[in-house]
Amino acid sequence: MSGKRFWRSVEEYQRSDAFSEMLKVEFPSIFELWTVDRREVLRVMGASLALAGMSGCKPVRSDDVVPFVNRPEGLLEGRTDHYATAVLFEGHAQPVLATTSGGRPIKLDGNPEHPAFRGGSTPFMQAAILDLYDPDRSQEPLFGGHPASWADFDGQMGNWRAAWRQNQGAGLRILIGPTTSPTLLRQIAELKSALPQARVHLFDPLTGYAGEAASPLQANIANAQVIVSLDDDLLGPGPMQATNARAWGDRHGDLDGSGRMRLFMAETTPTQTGAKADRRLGIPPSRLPTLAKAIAGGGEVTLTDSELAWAREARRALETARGRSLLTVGRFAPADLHSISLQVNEALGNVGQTCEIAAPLGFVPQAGDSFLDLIRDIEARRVSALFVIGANPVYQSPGDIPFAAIYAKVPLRVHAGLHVDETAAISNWHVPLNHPLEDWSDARSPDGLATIIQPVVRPMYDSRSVHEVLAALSADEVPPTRDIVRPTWAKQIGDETAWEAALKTGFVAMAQQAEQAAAPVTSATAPAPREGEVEIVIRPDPTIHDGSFANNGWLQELPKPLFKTTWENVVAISPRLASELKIDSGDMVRVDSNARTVDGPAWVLPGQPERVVTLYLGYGRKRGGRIGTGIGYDAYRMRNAAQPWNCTGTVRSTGARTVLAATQEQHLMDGEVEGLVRTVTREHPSARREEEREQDSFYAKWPQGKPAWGMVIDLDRCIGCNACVVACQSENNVPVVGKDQVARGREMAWLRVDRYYAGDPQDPETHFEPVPCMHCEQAPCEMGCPVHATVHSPEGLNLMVYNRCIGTRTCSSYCPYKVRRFNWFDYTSDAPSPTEAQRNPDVTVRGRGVMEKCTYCIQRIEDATVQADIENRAVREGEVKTACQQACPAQAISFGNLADPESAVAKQRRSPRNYALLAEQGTRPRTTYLARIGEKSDGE
Amino acid sequence: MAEHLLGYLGEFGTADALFDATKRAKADGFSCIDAFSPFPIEGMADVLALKRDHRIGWITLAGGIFGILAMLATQLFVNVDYPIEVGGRPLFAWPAFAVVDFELMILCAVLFAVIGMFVIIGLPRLHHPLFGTPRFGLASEDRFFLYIDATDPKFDRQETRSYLGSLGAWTVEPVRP
Amino acid sequence: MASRTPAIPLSETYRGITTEVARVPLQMPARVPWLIALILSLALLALFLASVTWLFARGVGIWGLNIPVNWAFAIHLYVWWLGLGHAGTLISAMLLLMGQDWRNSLNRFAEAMTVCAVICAGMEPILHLGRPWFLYWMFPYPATMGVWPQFRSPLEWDIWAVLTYLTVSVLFWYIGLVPDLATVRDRAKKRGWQVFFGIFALGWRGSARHWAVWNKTYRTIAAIAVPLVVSVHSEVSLLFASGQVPGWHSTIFPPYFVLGAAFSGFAMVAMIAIVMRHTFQLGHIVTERHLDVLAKVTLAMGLMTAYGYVFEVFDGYYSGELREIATLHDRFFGAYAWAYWGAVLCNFVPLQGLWVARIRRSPVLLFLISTSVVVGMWLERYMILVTSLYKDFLPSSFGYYHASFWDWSTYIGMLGLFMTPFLLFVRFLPSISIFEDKEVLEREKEAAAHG
Amino acid sequence: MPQIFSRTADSWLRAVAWGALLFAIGLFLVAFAFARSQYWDVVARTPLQPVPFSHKHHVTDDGIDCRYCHSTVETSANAGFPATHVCMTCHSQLWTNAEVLAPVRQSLAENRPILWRRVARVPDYVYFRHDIHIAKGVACVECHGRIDRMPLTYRAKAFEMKFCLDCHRDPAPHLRPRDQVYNFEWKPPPDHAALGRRLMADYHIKSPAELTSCGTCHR
Repeated sequence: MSGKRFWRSVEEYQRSDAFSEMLKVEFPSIFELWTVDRREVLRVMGASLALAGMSGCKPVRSDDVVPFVNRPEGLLEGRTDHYATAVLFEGHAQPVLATTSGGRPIKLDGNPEHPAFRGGSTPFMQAAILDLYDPDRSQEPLFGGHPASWADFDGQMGNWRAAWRQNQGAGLRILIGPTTSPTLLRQIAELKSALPQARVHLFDPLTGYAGEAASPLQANIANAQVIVSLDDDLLGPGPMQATNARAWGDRHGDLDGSGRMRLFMAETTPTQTGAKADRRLGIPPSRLPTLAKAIAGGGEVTLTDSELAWAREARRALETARGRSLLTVGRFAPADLHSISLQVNEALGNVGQTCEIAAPLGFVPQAGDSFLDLIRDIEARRVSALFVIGANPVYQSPGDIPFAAIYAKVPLRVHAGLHVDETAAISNWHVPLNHPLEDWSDARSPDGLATIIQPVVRPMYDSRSVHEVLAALSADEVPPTRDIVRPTWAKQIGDETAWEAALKTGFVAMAQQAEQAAAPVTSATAPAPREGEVEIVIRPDPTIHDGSFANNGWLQELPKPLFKTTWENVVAISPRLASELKIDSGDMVRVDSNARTVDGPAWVLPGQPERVVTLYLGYGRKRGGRIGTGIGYDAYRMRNAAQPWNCTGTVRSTGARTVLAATQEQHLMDGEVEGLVRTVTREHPSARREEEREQDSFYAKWPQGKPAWGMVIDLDRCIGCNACVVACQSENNVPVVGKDQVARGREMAWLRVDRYYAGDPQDPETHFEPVPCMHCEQAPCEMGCPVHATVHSPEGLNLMVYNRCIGTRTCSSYCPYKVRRFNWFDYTSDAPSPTEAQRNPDVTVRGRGVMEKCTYCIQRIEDATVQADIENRAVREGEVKTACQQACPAQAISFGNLADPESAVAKQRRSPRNYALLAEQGTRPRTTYLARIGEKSDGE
Repeated sequence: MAEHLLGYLGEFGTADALFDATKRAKADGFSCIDAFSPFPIEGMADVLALKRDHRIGWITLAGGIFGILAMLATQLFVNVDYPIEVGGRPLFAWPAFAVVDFELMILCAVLFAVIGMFVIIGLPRLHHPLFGTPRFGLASEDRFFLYIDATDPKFDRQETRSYLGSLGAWTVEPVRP
Repeated sequence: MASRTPAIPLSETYRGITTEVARVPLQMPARVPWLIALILSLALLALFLASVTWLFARGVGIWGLNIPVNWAFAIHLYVWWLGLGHAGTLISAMLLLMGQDWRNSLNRFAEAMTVCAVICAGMEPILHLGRPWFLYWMFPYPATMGVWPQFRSPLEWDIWAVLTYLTVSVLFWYIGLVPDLATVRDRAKKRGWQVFFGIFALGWRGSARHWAVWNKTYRTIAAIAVPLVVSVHSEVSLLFASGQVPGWHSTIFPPYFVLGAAFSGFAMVAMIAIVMRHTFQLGHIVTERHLDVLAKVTLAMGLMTAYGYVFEVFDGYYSGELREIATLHDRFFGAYAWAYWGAVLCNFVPLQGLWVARIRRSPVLLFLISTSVVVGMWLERYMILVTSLYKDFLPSSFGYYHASFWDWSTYIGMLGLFMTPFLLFVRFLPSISIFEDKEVLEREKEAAAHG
Repeated sequence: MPQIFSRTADSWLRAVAWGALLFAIGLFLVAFAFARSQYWDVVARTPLQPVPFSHKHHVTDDGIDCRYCHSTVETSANAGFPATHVCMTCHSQLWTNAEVLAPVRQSLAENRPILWRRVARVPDYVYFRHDIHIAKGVACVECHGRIDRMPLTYRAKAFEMKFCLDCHRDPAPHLRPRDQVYNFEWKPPPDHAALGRRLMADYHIKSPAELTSCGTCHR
């Protein structure tokens, strides 16, 4: 069995001494008392699922029935309803289909009708539902930090309005977070005309503080044959993730060679895109422009050999695929690179094909209305009242702007938001906003379409919509939100039937509104490091993003795609630098830049450019809710207003060490991964191995049931985005267990995405492999159970009967894939009682001492089967979709009836790329994989 | 003063003495006799013609057979009553079943044997006339006793007493209810 | 076996033996040390109860378990305890059948030790259940849910094996005890003792008829007990061998486990023998020759176990199975190498001392060596369990196990569960077989008489 | 040596021994019986309801169809509990000020639901579906008994797993033509077995193996 050796981290690559490791870990634990803080578990559960504000109504006994007084139209008890609406991500719409049960939203999925998203999800979209039930949401207006009523606030507003009417709103400033809501834009315009002196500033920490506009080039990779990406994480977190991933999926997997997409990625820090790229190049940010010039072919540049090779090939590829190629530049790259890509794409005739020049969708402040301008005006005492709406500048301001202090200089500070966050804490007034699922609004998805956001549940707290708050600035009488939103669409959607239709389909075509296209402000390119310095790259956290998801238990516990760490952000360091500084993953390091420092746990990240250190935003919250507060380090402190994404500085070990809650262990034996993740080439597409011919069993085979369920996962399509993991968690009531438990190896996720490396740690191959239960036909786990608690169904499901399980855990010991999870404590029912609000009523909530695992979403199978059975027919192909399959934006997962030769799974199983995990164990898995297609296969 | 007499108990000093005495008593035609010793005396069983008693063996065998059949029946019934596919293995997984069958065989064999033993030797019996005789307590220490029962056809109130003496008994005691 | 030095010195008399053994229950010698020991073990027992209460209140999560290592202390101690127990049965049953006279001074407390150890062993799997209150689902009873236990599961085998083993050991031990209970009953002066022993002696009279039937039964059970012991630990080993986990999936496991069990068991017996003979001055009955033979048997078992080690390594490489070899390497050099080398060290290095007669006959040295063996086997069981589980197939799910405080407290507390009943036994029951020793003496006297 | 035990001691010993044995057996039998008792299965008990609703009156006397109140029984897993307005469709006309109906009127007035006590209840890890059973010709009476004769509603059958299994293992005897499902007076034809076989075929009833697979009811 020759072939490349796989490994997963540098410790393992260097095989650091295990014995000393043991001494460290084995013996302290003897003295350590149990450290599972139940209250922590509770807190975590509470934050993740608790639904506050439900109390007050009279207690309902377990065996009570609570019928309606008047049954709402079309509502069926025991059935679920679906509503097309949207959740927001960086102000962009993420069109979703909300599943409600008994009038409560319990799950979000991508809207399958939507032409761009086509049902695809992202982890953030899936997890947004948990924010709705976040018990730490602001529940009432606060004045000076003390509970007040809307009446008080409205009274005050009255006075202020009177004053502004006098001075045309002079001194009134509004600082608004990124938004694409046409209604909001309309309202802002109206406000400006009503109060000409008032000014509206944009606070968008992920685009820039100086009012930079996003790249005018709108990539549309669906048509691209060759993509050359300069630090553009197309497949990573972002408003476009789902749409890009969908396009990616369409252009990968089994298809004739021509259709396949070729991806070049030059990245300043490893990303999912880099992991999937055909040609990847790690490059320090300071050299990125040089590389860009090289590709643009402009003038003399000096490149390293590897850079040159990469640039040559990229250039050639772009040339050969004129009109079908795309040079794209990351949002974090300096603006001049954007202009370069514009030129190149125009030259190649790609514009209009794989990208177009589009006016920005979102709110763009007038010149001189940037956040920095606001700072200037405050300093100049020109601001008498500041309304911060849907933004958190106190936390998200760059380190070189002491915003808290500056903010304090404003006489009247009003904050409107979902949480009582850092900004709310030092405002005179805080007013609670609705969650998008609670009220009317609208927003535009990155592809330009608009979605009218309709409420799927009554507001749970005494909160108002952002539209009402904004309207109140100028209008004495504020109509209900629907009546604010509806007029925006009066022209386009006249009659109510059209309106109803728009709501049903969940999107509205909309002209790229030609507001003023902001002139790109040329932000300084990344500074070159001085001697002994390293370049510092600052990025949003892979799961917590800019910090707005800090109180979301699912996303906190979601392993970061590349690190597999949870519950905190790390400092990514290149393997060489690490060995140079004698740093190991988990060692605390101090990063120092412009006399500002942060301490964070190091993570030795294969593929990280040698002298580059990456910091991640979103943690170190001071008022982030019960679980978001006080974990990780705050990278905003290291940012500069002028250059938010890059700086230079030093990094050194502090000598301290922390326990990282990583879901993949560090050490690994040689050759262990042989054949677990496989790569084939288009020339040699067979992944099956000689020794894996299915040996016949000693026993007679059981009759194969109809249907025979099976799953195939296409590793060529999988981008490791984790949408499936979160979808599974929300579909199957999988509990959140907290950092301590994860650190002890007790995470509960039924579906995990394994990450493997191969090759040179400085420039490795990265592989993702989702691992659900394999539903083995000859399941070792079933043999082990003494009480028939895990058995086989005629349809080939490996059933887990929770209520029969006595917790011997033999099944897990015998499971070669270790996909089973055990309820070590009473994880779920410790959560406050209203947690049922989000739980899926069709899935049993597991108690303490019970084993659980992936069920192929048996509840969905049963629903479909029963429906078909009622209609006396067989279950149709595609009628059953597992949660992970439904969520996958890249269409990497297919599920269906193996007994039907025409079904998608049956076809894929016949593909030469099809192989089974640990086939030699003779377990005959029902879940199989399609090998990744690479430019060189294993062994080469 | 003809109060009821059950028999005579003769005390001997050594195992050999008891052994010879018993042999002679047997030879002299006494049938209802018994010997008591602190430990089993080799050959004594032959003398008292107890050797050919194989009941225990049979009882044990019966127990074993009962055990194995009972468990096997259970296992088969269970898989007929509620047939469930487990790990793709056949319903009647003989090799797997054999293990527990074996255990049950042993368990029942031993239980039968022990219960059988107590039934045969008529224990427990806490109260016994012999315990009433003054020196009998030594039977569990270092003395050896020969007992001749009154129901023996050759038994005679005077004769037997002196006969025991003639066998070399150190003391001879009457056993009374 | 005909040997030069008699097991019981000819100078002994029946009465001597009786009084020497019977005085232990009747007029307790060494009250103080015994009391101290009892208090200690009661303290441990309290710790055990506390740990178990906490365990049931909160769940097995209080232990250091995780996925992949979801079995650790509870299961490896289950194997360990059961192993200790085996020597008792082997000594009294096997050696009885082989007519080894020297066993007669040891079998009684060896059996008692077995009973206590098996009780502990039986507790472990119950404690480790996620929902122990549903234990009864493992038995085939007519339930309203109509579901039955699953007889293909090694765990189901184990529960029957342990149940059988416990019952058989108790019965075997008790019927062996009955004649001695009678002896003590007749020695007892106090009314209370008389009644106590009287009831348990069941009115044993030592009649030739009793002896005849008793002998047959005793030997029959002995004959059955030997295969039982072998089967029980073989089944325990199958609990591992039935899984596919590299390091478990091996055919040599059954003999390997049985031998290891006997090995640790004999060491344990030696330890107890030495302690008792010291505290209760039983030097005449548990003689140096007993220690000598015990040591020899332990040595023999040790060497066979060592063979098991060697063969396991050979097996690993011979299989050519990538993962088997990897696991093997991991045992040598991996994170838990300390367990492997610790086991090798404690099991086999001091053991070699037993080649020397002087060491065999020196109580102190023998005691130390035995202790190291018992510890060594503890480590071996831990090693077999954890080093196989923590790195099985998919590297992504590798994970370390660290014993938590409650792992240790449950284990240490359980020592109390083992010691308390044993101490009560030596205090209140004849802990050495009186009548069997008399038998030996008788035979020796005859042998002496006939030259 | 004096006797330790009196003559009667043995009788006592035996008495105790036998007593213990019998007690153990008795204990098992009692447990066995209790697990099958009406008490344990909550059978034939009528909980105190906010309104003393009589199925007998509404079904037998008034001849109201089950589906009038339990409207989702054919379309959903739940049979569906009547909303207050359903009660009031009639009771706004009849018994408009009957004392017993006060809670209903109050419920409508205050728009607060009536809290009924559930009578037919399965554990939350059991996923029973009404729609499929109705569709396959399993009558209400099979599980709910002669509810049309109940002045006060009670659980007629012991909802033990065995009860479900009995039918899932051999459905034929429990089937009837779909149109007879709500008919409590339906009498099986002389050749019930034949009918059962026919319906098994017509309704595509699954094999016992499939019907008794754990996943059919547990998830």
